[in-house]
Amino acid sequence: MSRLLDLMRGDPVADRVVPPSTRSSALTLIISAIMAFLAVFALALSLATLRLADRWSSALGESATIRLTAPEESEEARLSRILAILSETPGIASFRALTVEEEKSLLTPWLGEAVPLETLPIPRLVELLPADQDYDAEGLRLRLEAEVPGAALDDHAAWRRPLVRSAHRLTVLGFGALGLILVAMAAMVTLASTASLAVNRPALRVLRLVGARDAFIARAFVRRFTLRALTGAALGTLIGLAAIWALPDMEAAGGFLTGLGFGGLSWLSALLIPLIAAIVAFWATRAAAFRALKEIP
Amino acid sequence: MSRLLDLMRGDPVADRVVPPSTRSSALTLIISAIMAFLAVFALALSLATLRLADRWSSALGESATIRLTAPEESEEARLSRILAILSETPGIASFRALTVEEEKSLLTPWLGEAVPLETLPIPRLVELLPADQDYDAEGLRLRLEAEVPGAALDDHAAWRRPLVRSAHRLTVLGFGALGLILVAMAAMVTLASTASLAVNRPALRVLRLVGARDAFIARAFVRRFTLRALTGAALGTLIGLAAIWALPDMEAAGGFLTGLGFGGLSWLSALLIPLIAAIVAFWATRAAAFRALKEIP
Amino acid sequence: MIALEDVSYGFDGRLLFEGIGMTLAPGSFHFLTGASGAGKTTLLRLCYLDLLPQRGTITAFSKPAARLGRDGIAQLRRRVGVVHQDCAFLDHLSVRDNIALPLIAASVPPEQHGAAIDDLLHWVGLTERAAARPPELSGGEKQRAALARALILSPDVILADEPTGNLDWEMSLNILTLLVELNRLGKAVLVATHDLNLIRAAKSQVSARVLRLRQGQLDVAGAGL
Amino acid sequence: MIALEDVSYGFDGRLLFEGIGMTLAPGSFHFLTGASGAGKTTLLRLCYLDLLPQRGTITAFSKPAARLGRDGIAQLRRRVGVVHQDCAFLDHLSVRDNIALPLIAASVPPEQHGAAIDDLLHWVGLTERAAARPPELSGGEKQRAALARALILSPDVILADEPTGNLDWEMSLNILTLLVELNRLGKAVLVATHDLNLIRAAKSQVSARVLRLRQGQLDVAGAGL
Ligand SMILES: Nc1ncnc2c1ncn2[C@@H]1O[C@H](COP(=O)(O)OP(=O)(O)OP(=O)(O)O)[C@@H](O)[C@H]1O
Ligand SMILES: Nc1ncnc2c1ncn2[C@@H]1O[C@H](COP(=O)(O)OP(=O)(O)OP(=O)(O)O)[C@@H](O)[C@H]1O
Ligand SMILES: [Mg+2]
Ligand SMILES: [Mg+2]
Repeated sequence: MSRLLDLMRGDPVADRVVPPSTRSSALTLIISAIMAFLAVFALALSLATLRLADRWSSALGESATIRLTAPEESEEARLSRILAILSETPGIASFRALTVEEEKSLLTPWLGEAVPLETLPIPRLVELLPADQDYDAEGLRLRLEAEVPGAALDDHAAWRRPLVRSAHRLTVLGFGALGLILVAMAAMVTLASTASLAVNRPALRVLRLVGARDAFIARAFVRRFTLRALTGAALGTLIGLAAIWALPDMEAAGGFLTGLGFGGLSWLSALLIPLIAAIVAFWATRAAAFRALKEIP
Repeated sequence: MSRLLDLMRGDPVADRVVPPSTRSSALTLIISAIMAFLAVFALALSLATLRLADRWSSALGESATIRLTAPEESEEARLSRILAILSETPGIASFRALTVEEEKSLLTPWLGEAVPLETLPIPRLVELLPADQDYDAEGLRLRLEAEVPGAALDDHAAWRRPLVRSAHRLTVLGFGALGLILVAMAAMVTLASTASLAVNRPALRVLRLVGARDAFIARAFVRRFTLRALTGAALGTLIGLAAIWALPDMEAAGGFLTGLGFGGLSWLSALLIPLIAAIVAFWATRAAAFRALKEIP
Repeated sequence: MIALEDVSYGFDGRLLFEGIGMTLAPGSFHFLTGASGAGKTTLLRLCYLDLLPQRGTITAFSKPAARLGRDGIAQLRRRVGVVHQDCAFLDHLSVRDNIALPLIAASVPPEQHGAAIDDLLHWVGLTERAAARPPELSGGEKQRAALARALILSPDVILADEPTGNLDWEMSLNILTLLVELNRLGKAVLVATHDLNLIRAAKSQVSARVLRLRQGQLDVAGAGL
Repeated sequence: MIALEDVSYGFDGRLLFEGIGMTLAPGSFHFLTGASGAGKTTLLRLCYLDLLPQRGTITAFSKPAARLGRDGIAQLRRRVGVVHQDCAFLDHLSVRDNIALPLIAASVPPEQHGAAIDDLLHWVGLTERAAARPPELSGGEKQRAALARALILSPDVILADEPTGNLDWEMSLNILTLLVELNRLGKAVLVATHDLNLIRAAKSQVSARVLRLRQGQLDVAGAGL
């Protein structure tokens, strides 16, 4: 890093020995810009799906219900047995028996207000929330069936869980794409700067012939390319951020799907992109320059 | 296209006048390959979210329910009035009154088998499926309240619709990314071939000096670059397809989220990518070659 | 076959020569002299239409140069063999292929290349170096290869810019003899050189006119040379 | 200051010369002749360590060449001024900056460039063309610019490869006078040339040794020249 900063200061006289902006060094700038632009989008997408997954998992909840029906034994006794079993089951964050009022509000959408629930032999319900680590739903179901007659586990959150898992997987894909884009950027910047060095081989030869040391020549080239990659990537990142900022706000429209925008301060992470580009360009050009120079006596 | 095919045949003698594989023409190959690789992923992602959206919208359905409670008037009369209203409402694909058996199966999860539903004054339910164009749920609700006492619209699919909409929006984003990648590929292939032409300017000059006509020189260069872009993009596409094929099958694991793979014959669409790259390279190099030649007397 | 009439040319507004005339008739032999920077190379470039005159007209093979298109200029260059002062080659091709380049550019089938190239390689003494790449040639070898390339299409006009600058006296005389022989076949020859000895040697073999570029004018150097 | 001992060199297995020796002492003046392709340029490249000998040793300023690293070679080249036969320049810099290139490479502060460059530009007659880019120079102007660049660091050894190949006689004599003057200041000078007239002219000004490369050997040409 300190070497990088040192480089930025530069030496105006030594700099002039590098041919100005050949086509293939302009390529370094353009490639950095385009790839940075794509990287910003991939980053935004990844962060958005990450938030989506969080939101879904909290919004949908993951609760399950245990239903207690058919009064064979005293209801209260069986209820306390269920609660005892639950307290022994690992992976359950909390549980509680619903009150009659709560059950009534749950049923209202189906039955309407008119049905006198109090007079009905409606089953008691116990709601449980699994902890982060899922509990063994199948095991619990079997145990309840065996030990508490009339108790049935209704794992009605089961169908929602894959949804959250899907969102998480989308996030992984998004970050994977981001990684791919950064690797591709590194590869292309390396190639472009190597190509530019190859083009400038005659200039390298002239410099060697007049007694320039390798470090002197390399420094001038490395500086040029690092600056170019940094400028290009910064430009691409800025345009990318601006484009995302200018996108219609999906959050307001969508509700469920979070918008593509960066939440809060997460857009700061996009600033890493030009930095990565500069570091890649620095090392790639340095290695390429010394390699190219070694072939020149 | 015929011109493109003509080009592929080539002229082995004329071809030799183009300097072989300079670094920046190798760049054309690598850029095409990397961008094609990214394009395949973007295409796969877009197709996957498209299928996801389809699956969600069909799996979750979009049905709504109308509940008829409180026997003030004859139930049958009011039911037929509801059906009449529905048949007048635009945007509804189908609707029907549920039978008592169906209602019973809906309530079982809540009440268990033991409750004698036949003896209860449970409300009648009418299920309706909206057409593609959503119906005006709020308007329908108000009309029902006004005209059919005791009827209530329960638009319980409302919370699912944004989910489907989200998937659609993801698809749009995916195709947008694909477009961006293709445009970026075009830009970079153009720049790389222009750069390569600039590098080969001395060779162009020598050819002009010995009496070569512009068309002769351009053909040799265009052929070289078109083949290079085609080869690169084909390589990238193949590697991309192979990588997707090699990904663990998410469909089996995920259930809800469809895998990243191409469904059925849709992978054939990926074959368009090298074709687009070749066409872009052909025109870009042609234009660049004639532009470069115009500067050489 | 190439005629300049009242031609002026200059770079960046600095006029190099003004209102000069010159005719390269079939069978004529000209030397072009002048101090370094006088404009010899520039005059030659005008003759093969690498530059277009800023004033005056150039006629090439009875056609006004201004009316030749880019393809017309390409056609013209196949009838004018030029030895350039800086001998530019395609570095990725062998010396042999570089000499064959005008044939390739004129789409002559490869079967018909053979004999002419071998003869020329022998003439300029490069038979042994035919497989080398141009950057591996010595300065004098490059000049000889450039001469061979200029002659491969047996052009009607031969323009040579310092063709012996890097050659020893013996080799220079060989080249001169070759040029004189071609001139006897009716070709127009123009040699730009600063080597007065070469001009003197030529005078014993052929009736050459010596043109001198001085102060923007083209004079015929007297017998005093 | 540069000494070759029992040196052999050849490209691609074809030996150019075998077991030759040469010493460039301070104040010595050598001419190097030989037919085109004899190996003059190659011998010069060995002297400034652009090539390393396949056999034998080269000593530069009392240090064995084989033990100089890449930076050592760079240092050496600042003390050896070379006029290359092909005059390679940085095409994006002006003639003036190209002549200053050795100063820039040696990290001499720009404030100290001025006077030396102006003097040299005047000496080689390029004051007017100082702002031009190298591709805009005529052949002879390039050679003169290359000479100026070789002399800018006032080197101890001057190696010139055909420095007058594209120059007229008058200009050639000017250059020769400049080289003789530098030689009188104690610098070692080696000029590769095929121009026997130049060698004859030099003999009247300085006691030069004439070396001739022939059949892989380096002979001292007799007074017969
Ligand atoms: N492209 C150009 N742009 C600007 N000036 C140029 C260009 N080409 C040549 N000149 C200038 O025009 C003048 C004549 O150049 P030219 O090459 O014709 O000289 P010449 O007679 O061939 O000299 P020499 O014997 O040294 O080769 C020179 O001063 C040169 O610097
Ligand atoms: N890099 C190289 N690879 C292979 N052969 C080479 C290389 N450089 C030079 N040669 C060959 O070595 C021989 C000597 O070349 P050199 O340049 O030393 O000759 P020279 O004496 O300078 O000739 P001239 O007077 O024509 O400049 C030539 O035949 C040349 O073709
Ligand atoms: Mg000239
Ligand atoms: Mg030489």
